[in-house]
Amino acid sequence: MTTHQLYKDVLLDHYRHPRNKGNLDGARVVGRGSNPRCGDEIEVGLFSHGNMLDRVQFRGRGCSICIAAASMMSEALSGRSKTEAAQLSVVMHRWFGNGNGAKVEPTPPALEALSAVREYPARRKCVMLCWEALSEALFALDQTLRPL
Amino acid sequence: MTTHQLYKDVLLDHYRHPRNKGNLDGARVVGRGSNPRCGDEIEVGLFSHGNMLDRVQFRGRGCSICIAAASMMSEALSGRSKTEAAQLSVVMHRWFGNGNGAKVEPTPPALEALSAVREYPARRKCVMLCWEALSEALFALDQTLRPL
Amino acid sequence: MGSALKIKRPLTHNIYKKDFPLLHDTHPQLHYLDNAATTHKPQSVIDAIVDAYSQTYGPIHRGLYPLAEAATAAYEEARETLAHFIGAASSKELIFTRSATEAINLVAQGWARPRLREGDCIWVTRMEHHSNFLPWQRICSQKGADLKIVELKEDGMLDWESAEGLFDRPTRLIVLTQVSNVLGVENPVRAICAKAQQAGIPVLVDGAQAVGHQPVNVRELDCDFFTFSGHKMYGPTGIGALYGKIERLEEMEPLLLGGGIVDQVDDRHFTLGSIPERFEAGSPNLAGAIGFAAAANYLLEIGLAQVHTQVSQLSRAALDALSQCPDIRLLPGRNTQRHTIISFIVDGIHPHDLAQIAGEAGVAIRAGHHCCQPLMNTLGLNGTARLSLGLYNDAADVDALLLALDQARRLIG
Amino acid sequence: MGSALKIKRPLTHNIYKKDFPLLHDTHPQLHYLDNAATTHKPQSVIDAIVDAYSQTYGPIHRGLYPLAEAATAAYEEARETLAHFIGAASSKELIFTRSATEAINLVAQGWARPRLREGDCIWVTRMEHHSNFLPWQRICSQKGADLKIVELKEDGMLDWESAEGLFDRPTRLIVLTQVSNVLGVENPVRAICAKAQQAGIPVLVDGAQAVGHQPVNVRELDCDFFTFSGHKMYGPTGIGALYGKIERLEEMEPLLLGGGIVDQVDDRHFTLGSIPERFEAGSPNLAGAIGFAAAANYLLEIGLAQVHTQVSQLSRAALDALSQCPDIRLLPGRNTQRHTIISFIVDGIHPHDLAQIAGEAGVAIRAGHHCCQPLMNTLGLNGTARLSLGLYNDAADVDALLLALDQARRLIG
Ligand SMILES: Cc1ncc(COP(=O)(O)O)c(C=O)c1O
Ligand SMILES: Cc1ncc(COP(=O)(O)O)c(C=O)c1O
Repeated sequence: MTTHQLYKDVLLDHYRHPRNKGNLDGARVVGRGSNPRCGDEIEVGLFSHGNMLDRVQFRGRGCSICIAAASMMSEALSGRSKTEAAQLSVVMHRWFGNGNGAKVEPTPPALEALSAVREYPARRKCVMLCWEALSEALFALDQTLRPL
Repeated sequence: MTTHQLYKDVLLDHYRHPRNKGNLDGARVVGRGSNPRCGDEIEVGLFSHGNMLDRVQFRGRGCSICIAAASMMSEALSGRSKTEAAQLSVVMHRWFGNGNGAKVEPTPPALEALSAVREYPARRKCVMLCWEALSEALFALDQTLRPL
Repeated sequence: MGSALKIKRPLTHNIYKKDFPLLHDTHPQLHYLDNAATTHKPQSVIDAIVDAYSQTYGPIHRGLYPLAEAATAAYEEARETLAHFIGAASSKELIFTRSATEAINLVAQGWARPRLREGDCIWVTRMEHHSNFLPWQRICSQKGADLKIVELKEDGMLDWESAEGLFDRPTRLIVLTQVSNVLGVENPVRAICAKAQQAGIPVLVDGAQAVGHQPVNVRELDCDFFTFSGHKMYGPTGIGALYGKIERLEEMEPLLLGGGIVDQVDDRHFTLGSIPERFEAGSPNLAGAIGFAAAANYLLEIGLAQVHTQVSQLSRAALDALSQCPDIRLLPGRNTQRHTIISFIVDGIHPHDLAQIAGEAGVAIRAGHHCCQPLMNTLGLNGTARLSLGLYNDAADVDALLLALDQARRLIG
Repeated sequence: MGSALKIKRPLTHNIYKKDFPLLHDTHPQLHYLDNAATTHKPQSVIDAIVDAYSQTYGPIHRGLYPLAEAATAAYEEARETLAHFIGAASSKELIFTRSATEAINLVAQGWARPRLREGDCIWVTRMEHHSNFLPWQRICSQKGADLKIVELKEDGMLDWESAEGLFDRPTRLIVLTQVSNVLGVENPVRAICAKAQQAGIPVLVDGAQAVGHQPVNVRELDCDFFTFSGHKMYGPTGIGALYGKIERLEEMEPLLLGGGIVDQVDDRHFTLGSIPERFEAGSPNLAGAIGFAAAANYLLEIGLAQVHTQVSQLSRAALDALSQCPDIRLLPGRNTQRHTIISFIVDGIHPHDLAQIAGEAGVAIRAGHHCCQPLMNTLGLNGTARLSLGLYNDAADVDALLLALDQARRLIG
């Protein structure tokens, strides 16, 4: 019997009991990410004032990795600053981006469980769906904050 | 040392001393054949009255096979009827045509030396150049003979 | 649903598996059920490729030395073999391409493009693979023509009788797959070709999922074009073929221009050489063609009727087993006949997760839209899980999948 | 001209020949001098192909099981290897095609076609292979653009300095071969790219006769597109590559549509996926890519400078020997530098006859127009005889040719 690294407890717990999943009403901005290869889709909403992300919430449909990743992201970012979120996003893109995933960089403990997925190139996109949605949301947030 | 089957004496003799090569002035009709793969070109002239081919003559440039084949053809056909020429042409096309060269049919002794070339698919076209020119000439002849 | 569920035993020991080194020697524990994506290769195909490179390798259609003649003869013999394999009237009607995909694009760009006019229609079906959908979508949009779609009935079969205008004047081409790579159903190609023939409308059949799994005869089907790939019938990657009736090929322009296709070239013009060479610009894929023919010969030796019967039996048993699981939805329903391909969805388990868990348990199945987004959109699904059978599969492979399903249920469901 | 004529001995024993089973084992008596047409394969390439089919074979970019991941990794690693081999900045810039010919057609149809306007010019050269001539001739005639030709000087080199308007506004693309497959000369690609760069004109370089024979670095050349074939650099048949600067690739449309290239598809539209996948419709040629990369690795191990030096020495010796024969005309003259290719004509002996006689004497050379009719027309020739050298050739091969020449003279001359 093979060990199901990928489905280890942390990931499965996030999948079965996703944190911050639900309604995006009242979010300051919302971003979308979709994986055309499987039709999965995640929306991420930022509840913020100024540069602070008070709460990061998501909704959508996806496989266990996709949902767990979104749940973990929402936990890791709630209460952080916009800049911290952007920095983490860069790290994640390096970690899971196409072809550049070779170098492992330090990540917040809250996301460590995702490292198992790095062994499965075909599923990197599942992890990154929520982060793509986040990038879109952060970009939108920048637009709202920019002085006219 | 390999034996040069292909260049056996008969062929080489025809190449070195081509029969019926030269001027086509006075020919009733002239047909052309060319091999774009090597730029070779043969013209065949028919000197005929009614259905009889009194003389078949050719000119042009080509490799030894091409010239020898034309020389042998001119010998084989001079003095034959148009119909006999057409029949022989069909036999030659079967003999040397693309992909259908499998079955050997009886050929006039005058052309037998060409059988060596059948082993060399890439040179079949060299043999057939003069026969293509002949077909064109025979077709033209038919046009001139057809009652208006 | 206990792990005790096993399929009925139509095939407990597979006598062909030993011919496939990857499955027999390298990965003896692997249960490979992704044959609609690509198939493994028998030793005889691998050997043929090795021999091509180490025994009779040389340039094609050009050289005047014995090795070049031998290489040319081997290439043309491969063409004969494949033409015969699909029942073509002449080997002239078989063009080597890089894939089924290229073969379809060649017809779209070389045949349809020059003759399609504004207001004309091309009909495709709802179940086409992107490779047999996008080229037609593009050409129609470029030419102001209409891309029309034959929809499906509840049972997954073509609803072609209610496809309004299918055989009418503005239809310039009908395009359909012989076997669906998602639903596994076989379309009534022969009947459609007969009707189209009467109406004077050419038909292109995508045979990628049929050839190699059942006897195929293009003259019996009476289609105008037929396309297939080597790697899906136990042959090499990087080679496929287009069959076309000679009249159609005479109407077609080449997709690629280059060496080997012309008679005369000057600074402004060129004249095309003969068929099929005019469609094969560039140095031919000699080893690919030889390996492709070796695959055909391998199948001919077994007999395609035998191949078909064996796989169908296993497929029916697998369908029976899956349809006993109340949490499994079969696409289409269980009463539709399939040959080698079964798509399904398990309640509460995303197909990606299922395929991943099965993969780690040594069972290779596919999850996703299978390059059939137009179908998925209509079904309202992201994707399905799919098992697809080959010559070397047996009951143990399907049992292993059933076990993996249980594991996934325990882990995620 | 005695048969005593032998070349000076720059290379009497070739240490690489043993790597090539066809030449070393199967045909040890063969003198293969037709390397510009296609090259033989080292055992390591054959082994890589066998391993691809018997060890790590599976579908690419899709499967979620370990074998599919391994196959995908192997395919992408092959891309990395080849990108590195030609000095590309990123493996994204390397697209696998079926051949150099397809690579060129992809640029013609995918890049030039959408942006070429009436009155625009594309420049090619007088020495281009049909594969790098016909696609441009067709696209120009389709779009009402001008196909202009850089002529040659007496010595066979490009007369590009007098090509009027070459770097002027209406020129949308300059297309040239790095090494001529007839004359053997190397064009000053780097200088032309630098000039073109200043004028904002993209350049496509046909590297089919350069790659594998000398070090090539596309970033040093600073060309926009670069095309080459596997089978001409000791790799498999049926695979080639297009390199393109990422900015150019972003401007390019795919030639083939099909599976694997799209993000979203609906009944009317599709959106393209990322680069390079969007240009590789259909199931990738896994074994081809792996064999192609194995060939690159084989050459990298020897070192391309070493390859180049060795072959150049032999080629210079062959040129010296041939130029001593008063009945031989070299094309171009003896003072022009060549690397691997020498074209010539023997007085009174048609090239076909020469190639045939040489072939029967175990010497493989080529006769004909070498798919360069525009050049032949200008030279006023039907064709030439051509010898072309590879890594495994040595003095004995050239000596055998000299002997065969004598035989031909005796037989026919
Ligand atoms: C200079 C040149 N360009 C392009 C090609 C085309 O290469 P391929 O036939 O592999 O597509 C060739 C070889 O035939 C060549 O010699
Ligand atoms: C039904 C169908 N048509 C066409 C294709 C395209 O075949 P290939 O990828 O070999 O070109 C496939 C496979 O991907 C298929 O399943």
